[in-house]
Amino acid sequence: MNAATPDPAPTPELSGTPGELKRVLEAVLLSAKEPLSLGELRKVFDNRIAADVLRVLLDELRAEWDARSLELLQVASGWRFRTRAEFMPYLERLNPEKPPRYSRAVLETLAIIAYRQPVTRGDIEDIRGVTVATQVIRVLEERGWVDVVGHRDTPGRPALLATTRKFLDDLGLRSLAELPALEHINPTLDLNDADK
Amino acid sequence: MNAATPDPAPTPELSGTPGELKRVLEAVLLSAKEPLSLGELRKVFDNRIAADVLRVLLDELRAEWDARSLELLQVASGWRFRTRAEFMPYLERLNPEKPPRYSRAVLETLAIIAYRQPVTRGDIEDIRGVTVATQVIRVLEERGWVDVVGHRDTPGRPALLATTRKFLDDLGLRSLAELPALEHINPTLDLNDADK
Amino acid sequence: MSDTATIEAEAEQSLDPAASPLARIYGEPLAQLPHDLYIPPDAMAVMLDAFEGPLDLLLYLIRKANVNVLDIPMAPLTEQYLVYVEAMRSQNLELAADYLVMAAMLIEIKSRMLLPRPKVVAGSEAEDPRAELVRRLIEYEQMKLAAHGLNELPQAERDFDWVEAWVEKTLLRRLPEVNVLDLQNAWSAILRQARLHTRHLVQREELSVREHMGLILRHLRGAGGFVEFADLFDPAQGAPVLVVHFLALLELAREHLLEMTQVEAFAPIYLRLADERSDSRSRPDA
Repeated sequence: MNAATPDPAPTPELSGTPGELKRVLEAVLLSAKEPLSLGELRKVFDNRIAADVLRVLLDELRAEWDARSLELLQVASGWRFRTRAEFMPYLERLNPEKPPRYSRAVLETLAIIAYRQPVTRGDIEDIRGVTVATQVIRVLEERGWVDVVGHRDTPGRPALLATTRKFLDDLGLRSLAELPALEHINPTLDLNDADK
Repeated sequence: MNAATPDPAPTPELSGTPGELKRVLEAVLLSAKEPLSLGELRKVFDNRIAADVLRVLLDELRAEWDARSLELLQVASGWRFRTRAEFMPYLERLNPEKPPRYSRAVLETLAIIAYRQPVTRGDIEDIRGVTVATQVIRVLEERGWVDVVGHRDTPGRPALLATTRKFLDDLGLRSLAELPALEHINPTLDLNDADK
Repeated sequence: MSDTATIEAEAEQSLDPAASPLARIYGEPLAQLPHDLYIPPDAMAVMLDAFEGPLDLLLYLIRKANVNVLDIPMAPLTEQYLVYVEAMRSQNLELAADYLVMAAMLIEIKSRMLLPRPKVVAGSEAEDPRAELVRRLIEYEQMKLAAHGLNELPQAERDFDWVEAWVEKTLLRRLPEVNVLDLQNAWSAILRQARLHTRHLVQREELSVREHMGLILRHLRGAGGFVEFADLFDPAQGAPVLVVHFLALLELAREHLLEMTQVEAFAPIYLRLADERSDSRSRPDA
């Protein structure tokens, strides 16, 4: 004999079928502003779904989207949907201003920070053999890819720079270990080319 | 590792099948931060798709998402995907906000109806010593916690209010007998019971 | 192949841009660099952009000459390097500073190599004056390639966008939560208030009677406001419940909320909602 009022927030069904659980995961992942960690996703289900079950569901959800416009990606801070690269040209027509393309100075600085972190500006200058303009580091900091993680205990206490979680996320990486392997520089340069 | 895409903008295929065009629309709409007007969506295809064709594709896309986690919505400024209301409680768990509180008037009215039911509004006013606003009772009725179970045969035939089964369910009670006994609140009011 | 003649011959060969596979290492601008020792002023802007510093320039020269980085011919390298630096210096003194430091380093290495090697302790190797330079060149080249590799990775906003569907907060109607404690507190507030106005006597009543009063009223309403007495009772509920139910019935009658009628002794007793009387026309005859 309950009063018939529209129930605005039904208690979510947690004994749902895998299909229902995946719809919930999909809804949450498609709406999130940030990648969601496994822990956060468990919170969505009141921690009543085990992490390994969730991982299986996520893998299945990823497979469901295989042939579609988005892909479910696992990055450093968790899971998030992104558009596939092939759709970028269409998206760019809506936002004609080109995304930042970084200069070699910025890219080399980023590479040194990524592969040799934590480093000081002096370390970067030693490796590159040139002064590093403040602007170069500021570009990386403003993008949220690099930040100061401490100070080296030497005169001047220079700031130690390292890459952030957002850097990994934005490059679609789960950890620094997934960075492209450093090339082994063969001291005898390009002998093959020379033979030609 | 993902393949690099050095070629940033291959000319998109515009003689695509309706299915391909819908995938593009989907990708664009899902990553857009704002609703996209028909004009903007045409720009995505270099204005080479007629507005009415686009409208048909959008309707089809909306139908494809009918049973899914998001809904494609046409709002004043255009089209956009929105998370379905039924998934909101899950999202809410990620960023829980402080739940709102009922006013003292609502809580006291509810307490009187619960402990003294069935009661008329006049009874409630007698007990609280103040007028009870219609709004207060309506809040409880809309919540489905209180309803009219009859009318007292006195002048004006005032409605008799009682709590509903939903009220018991929502408070996790099996029956009204499980409400805290009043003597626990103020033992001096009923010494006999308190002695028990 | 590391003698002076070779490095210069290689440099000459690379005059022809089409024949030089090395040009692609540095991307487009370098293909247009003049390869003779005279660098026209307007080419300087291109060159300044082309090199990321003295190590980059050195790497270019070494690669162009196709020599082993471990066996750098210091004399021709230094000479070529200085030509470039001289050209740059005429354009941009400030930038040349880093290059001048490197020039000094090269000259120092070159001169050390001309000197007789100092006697070394048996068993340990003599330090090649070029060792530090080689180490830096290798490390720099490694980072240069790493930068290229990073740039090839798909990048948010450049190669893909994150998906973020619109979440309309207002779709979620948040309702206040109430628990038993809230009711208890509200009730004790009422009691405190009531004691201030002693006119109102608030006392404990048997809850279950009150509950059953509601149940009976609901039952009657559901049945159209009119039921037979016996229908109200379900013996399966047990004696205590039946007693409470009966008490509730009496209480309802006492409060004139319902009427009981019986035509004669032992005839069925009927219960009627008191407030249904005025609507009796609309009720089907019982």
